[in-house]
Amino acid sequence: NEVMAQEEYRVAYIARAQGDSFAAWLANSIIEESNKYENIDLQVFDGQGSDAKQNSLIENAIVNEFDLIIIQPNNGEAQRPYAEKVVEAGIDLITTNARIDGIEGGSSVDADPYMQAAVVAEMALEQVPENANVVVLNGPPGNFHASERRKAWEAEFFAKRPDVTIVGEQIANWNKDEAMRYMEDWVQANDHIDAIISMNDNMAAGALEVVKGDPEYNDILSYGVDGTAEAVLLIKEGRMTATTLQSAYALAERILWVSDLLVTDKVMEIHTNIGNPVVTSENVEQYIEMHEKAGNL
Amino acid sequence: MKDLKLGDKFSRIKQKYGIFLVLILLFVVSSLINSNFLSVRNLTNISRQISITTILAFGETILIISGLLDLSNGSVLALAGLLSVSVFKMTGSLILAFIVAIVVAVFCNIINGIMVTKFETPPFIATLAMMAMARGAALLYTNGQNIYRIGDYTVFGQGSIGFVPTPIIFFILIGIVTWYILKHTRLGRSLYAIGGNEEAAVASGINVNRKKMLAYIVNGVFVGIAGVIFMSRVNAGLPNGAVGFEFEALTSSIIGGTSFSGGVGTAGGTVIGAFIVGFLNNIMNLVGVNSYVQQIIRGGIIALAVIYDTRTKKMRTKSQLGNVE
Amino acid sequence: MKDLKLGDKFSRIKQKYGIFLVLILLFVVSSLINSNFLSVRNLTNISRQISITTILAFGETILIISGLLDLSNGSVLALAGLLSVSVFKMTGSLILAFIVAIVVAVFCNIINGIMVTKFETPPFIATLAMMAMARGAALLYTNGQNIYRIGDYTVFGQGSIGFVPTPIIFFILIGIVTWYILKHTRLGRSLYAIGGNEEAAVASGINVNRKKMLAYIVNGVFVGIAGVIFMSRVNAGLPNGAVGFEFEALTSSIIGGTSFSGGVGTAGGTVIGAFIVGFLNNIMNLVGVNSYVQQIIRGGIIALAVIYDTRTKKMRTKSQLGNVE
Amino acid sequence: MGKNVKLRLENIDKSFPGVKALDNINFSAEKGSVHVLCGENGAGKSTLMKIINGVYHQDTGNIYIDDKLVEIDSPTKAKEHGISMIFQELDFVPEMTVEENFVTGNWPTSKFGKVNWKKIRKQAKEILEKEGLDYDLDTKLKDLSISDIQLLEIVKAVSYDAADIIIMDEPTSAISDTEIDLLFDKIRSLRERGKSIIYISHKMDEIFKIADMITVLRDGQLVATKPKEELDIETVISLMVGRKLSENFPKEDIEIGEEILKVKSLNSHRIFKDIDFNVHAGEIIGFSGLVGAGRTEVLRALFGLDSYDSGEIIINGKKIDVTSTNDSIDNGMVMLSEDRRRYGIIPVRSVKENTTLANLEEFIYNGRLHRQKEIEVVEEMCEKMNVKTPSIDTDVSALSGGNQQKVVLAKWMVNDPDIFLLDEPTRGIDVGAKFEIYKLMTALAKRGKAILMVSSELPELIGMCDRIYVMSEGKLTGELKRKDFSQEAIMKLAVG
Ligand SMILES: Nc1ncnc2c1ncn2[C@@H]1O[C@H](COP(=O)(O)OP(=O)(O)OP(=O)(O)O)[C@@H](O)[C@H]1O
Ligand SMILES: Nc1ncnc2c1ncn2[C@@H]1O[C@H](COP(=O)(O)OP(=O)(O)OP(=O)(O)O)[C@@H](O)[C@H]1O
Ligand SMILES: [Mg+2]
Ligand SMILES: [Mg+2]
Repeated sequence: NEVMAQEEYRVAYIARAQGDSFAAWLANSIIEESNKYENIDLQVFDGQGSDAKQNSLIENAIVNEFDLIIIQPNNGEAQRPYAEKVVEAGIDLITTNARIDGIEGGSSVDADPYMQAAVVAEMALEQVPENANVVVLNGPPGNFHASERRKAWEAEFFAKRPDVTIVGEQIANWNKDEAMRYMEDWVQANDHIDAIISMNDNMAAGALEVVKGDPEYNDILSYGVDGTAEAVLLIKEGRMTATTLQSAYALAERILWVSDLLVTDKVMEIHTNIGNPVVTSENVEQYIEMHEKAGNL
Repeated sequence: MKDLKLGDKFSRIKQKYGIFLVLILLFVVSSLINSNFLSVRNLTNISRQISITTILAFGETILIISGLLDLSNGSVLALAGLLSVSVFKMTGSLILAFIVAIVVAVFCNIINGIMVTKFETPPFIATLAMMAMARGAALLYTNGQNIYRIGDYTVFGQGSIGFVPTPIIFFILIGIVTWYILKHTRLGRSLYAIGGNEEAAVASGINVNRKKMLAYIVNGVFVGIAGVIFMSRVNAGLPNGAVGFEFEALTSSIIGGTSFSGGVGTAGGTVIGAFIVGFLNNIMNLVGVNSYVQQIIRGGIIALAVIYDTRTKKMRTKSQLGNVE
Repeated sequence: MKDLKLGDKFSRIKQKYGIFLVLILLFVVSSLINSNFLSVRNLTNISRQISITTILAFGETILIISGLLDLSNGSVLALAGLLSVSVFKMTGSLILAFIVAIVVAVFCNIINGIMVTKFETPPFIATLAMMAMARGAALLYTNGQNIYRIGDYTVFGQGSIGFVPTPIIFFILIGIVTWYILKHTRLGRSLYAIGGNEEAAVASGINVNRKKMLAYIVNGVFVGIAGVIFMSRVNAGLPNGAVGFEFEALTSSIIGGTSFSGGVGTAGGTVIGAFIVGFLNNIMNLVGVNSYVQQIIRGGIIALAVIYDTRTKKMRTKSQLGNVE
Repeated sequence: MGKNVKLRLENIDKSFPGVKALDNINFSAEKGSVHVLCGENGAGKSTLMKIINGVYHQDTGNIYIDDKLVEIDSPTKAKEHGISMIFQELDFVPEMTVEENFVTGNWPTSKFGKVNWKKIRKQAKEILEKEGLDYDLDTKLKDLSISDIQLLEIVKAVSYDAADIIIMDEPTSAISDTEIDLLFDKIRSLRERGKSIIYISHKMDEIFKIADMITVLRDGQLVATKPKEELDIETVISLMVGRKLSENFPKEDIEIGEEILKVKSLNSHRIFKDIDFNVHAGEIIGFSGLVGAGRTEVLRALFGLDSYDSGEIIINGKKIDVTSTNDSIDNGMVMLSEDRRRYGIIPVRSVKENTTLANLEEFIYNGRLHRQKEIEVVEEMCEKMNVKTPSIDTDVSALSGGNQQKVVLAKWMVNDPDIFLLDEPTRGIDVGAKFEIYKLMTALAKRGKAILMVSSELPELIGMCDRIYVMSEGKLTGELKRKDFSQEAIMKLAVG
């Protein structure tokens, strides 16, 4: 059958949680990117932020004999045995955002969460004033990205700046509204807060929302990760200090590129990282453009 | 009853206002623990923080009194708020946006009502189904993405009239409406009767299905308003916002004395329940209690508050009995 | 009643097994839609996937029948499982680890039981408090971190006996235990009576508080076992695992015909409810339905299933009437 | 039919699962008259009334009011047609106060729809004053006894002026003669005002005191409708049960044995005071008194449903502490409550499960329920008590009121205790079955059981008891031996 010369490969993308805005963005980007590959037929599954659910989905995908399974793990170690089963079943595997290390025969594409936070932490090292009061907003407990980013801040910033006091640290579960609630209380409890250190942009934006228009907090510093449309705008307005772009587009592009290589048997195993560009007021315009092009703004 | 001694008097107060005394105690202790607690700013802050879930709790109270329930309010809030934001971005009309939120939330609640009355689905299942459907619809509408740059839409949640922030104004207004409905209208009294004994209510000539439907519609109006305030407060359209709010609303309502067996509950009690949770969260944050420890303490204190309330209520029944002669 | 026609016979079957027919329908439709559905491997997969929440649902069924409730099962599962994993890592003993999980979960449920019986806290509040406390304790224990490299602990959830995965074996065993308790023991009968009319149960000499306590203890055993399987299946000790499982367990139980008004429900119904949800999720994933649309469909079908069940039950009342002469 | 007919039912049919409750009923109620409906338990009386009141809908047949065809599909509709009803299974909202109960479903409101609490209070006060009742307006119904509630329901029904058709389904099942006389005065005045009253009762003498017309139902069919004058008690009974029935109490002389229960100066915080009495094996003891005298309260305290402040309870010579129902049941003492809805039945469970509930251990072998034995015992018991039910697996809630009462009685028979505390045991039970129950009591006494019966029906007490204690306002005011029994003597002590 000459017309169908090219074989169609079935690819399963098992997302961490479609309700989480970054994960949704990544899934959307991957779908879009896959449309450029005629030999790839991509299906997206939603892990709903639950390890148990995600593991079930991986099992299902194996049973259904996909040619390639891409896992965006909710929690790397929890998915490890299931990822291993993928390889055992002779199915190609990519782990991404974040990779599960050390699976023989499995490939990976990642932006390193530790590095994402480390690059902004390094900036903060210089910017945060002497004896500053800072507040810290964390992602969900047990979440790989949440804990890696927090580790980076610990090692790259807090360990080097013993003068800085953490006057409040809470878990806001990546959510803007939860972060607002904490920030409102911290503002009451403290004379001044010099910086908001947040493990993602949503929470940083929430905290900033609270001090919006308050002249006392005109100079408050704030750091996030993700480079969401909102964060980029805040940086442009001069209200947010910096964030690391975790570009879903870049990830998606790379993932599909690797996918194609794997399914067509051009390579057997590959590990690759995308960069961690920092967004600040100096380079913000290009990221605004990026988001506008994507229809996010 | 003639020679009421001071001790007696106090014990009567204690019995009548059990959970209210818990609130007062919490208030006093918090003031002592942290000097920032008692500032006008902080108290305003707390009121604003609890306003959205308490508005939901008012609806929940009305429903639970009637033997109903709403698990979908968080999701419907998100859907209604999101569509409202998006209509605002398209038209620029605040009024239209406000109306859209209410229409959407009422629509969802009419479906809840139809499932419960016409199809006799248990409210738990009916509203659980709506919870999934509304959330799915909200996420589908924006494909999981947030809507930003909502401009003047923020007046609903971030503005203030005089010194009073708008969310608090809505909170107070809806509280009064709830109190009025429950205490002073036929609808309210019918709902108590329905929740207290549905068959008896039917036998008294109350049109039970219509009243239940009305209860859901009122709830819908409240949820719609909460949706507007929520999106306005977070300055975005979040399809995934307000997850778990149904639990918080239920908790305020139940701590405030609303009973799942139906027929019991008040607007005032719900406010007290909401403030107990609000004070507790606030003081723990002011003091800087570790997140995990906070959860443990919160659980413990909520249980203690309700235990205390139940105990004093029991005492009340006993001492009233003594007056039968 | 003599000349029962075929149509009649069918309508009788339909009436008696309303929700079971929904399940069959779903099964048949799914098999037709997707050829992978009907494979042994896929069906095993589904059973394994629903095993944990169904084990919780069995406990929930026992409790709801008795007019009780457990919102804490997800959190207690996490705490019990976590401590079990950590004991295993310390001692290397699978048996000890298993026992620890059960002891911890039973302990938490004894506290639930004490709050509900001795302090007369509404089960909703008592177990909501426990939900917060157990989760807080689990997170505090590992400071929010996950425990990895759990070695042989995985046999509980990833192993299998013969062709049957261990989670399914536990699922079946606990199902049988639940059925037996409810159907064939004094405890079961008492629990139905307590849920059906607590005051009458008291007046019949049933030690209501003791039975309620026993119901919580049984629930505790189930939750403990679920905790072991969960951690083993996810290959880690997750203090933040199993969030929201209480809702899933409740859903299976209620779809299966357990009624919040108490006194009604069966183990078999719960299994059916669990499989309806399980099949639904599975077939939608097999077909590759968009996640958001899935939520909408799931909500809709759950509502329809229950509506259908209620309707046929009502028809039963009506058509049986016709046969009386 | 004459113009005087207010309500007319034509060819009414109604079925429930397993029973044809009503079969082609034609029935009418005239203005200014009292139409009494009688029949055995499960004959279909309540069902017929519930159809008139819109709680059930007839399968076929028509209802006419003032000769106009009407469709009554809900109690709301019924109310619009001027129908008000006192239900047999008193249906009330436990959390509601005495005051609000009077206006439930009918709250007076101001022009703006605001409930007028002042008016409610005033109305309630007036009603209670007029009837000479002194209930606290803020008491919740759940804190009242079932007889109090019955009184209040009666007051409510007759004070609701808009009603032209008033249905009373066994309104006197829990109240005593004094209150019944008051009720009859009310009914007569209503009759004079041209209202139609439909009245259901199992108390034969009562029926003949008040009836203008009498209709008898049997197994869902109408067997007779006649003016009172053309009937007498024997005829009505034989129409009801299909055979003649002697109206003698099956009292036998039984040798009185040891003292089984002794109660010494039992006190409960101002509810009852210094209660002293005893019961011997083979003895049937009666407790008499007016509504609210405290008889039920004494029984509840003995059984462990309420706590008492001081006093001694001695069973078989052993002093026992009753803190819960287990204590009394374990010591062989059980209580049948007057409030079967609240303390008697588990509505959503089957006749079988209800019957064996209090004595499950009897059916347990190796931790497992013995189904066959259970079924045998229950079927035998249902036969003995003449329980009318489609099957023993039917939910109790589907039985008629009287049959529910029999199931509750059966439960205690299965338990086989030494001491029976029976609070209004024949409440709502038809004449035929009543005598069966009396026979049963006699048989129990013969087996050396001690029976303590609270009853508001004096003939029953006089007919069945060996001794009668009379209570008034929480105190025992006297004890009568069988030879001294008379209505006058009892009433004298009862009013204090
Ligand atoms: N809701 C119901 N569901 C099923 N069967 C019912 C229901 N209500 C009544 N029945 C049946 O209908 C028949 C007539 O009952 P009904 O209550 O009218 O009797 P009744 O004459 O009022 O008896 P009683 O003197 O005991 O009150 C009985 O056999 C009863 O079991
Ligand atoms: N839980 C309660 N709270 C307040 N008052 C009560 C409660 N239970 C009973 N009473 C009151 O106690 C008094 C005694 O009632 P009880 O039921 O013992 O009377 P009784 O002699 O049995 O008459 P009957 O059974 O005919 O009502 C009544 O006035 C009743 O209203
Ligand atoms: Mg009846
Ligand atoms: Mg009494």
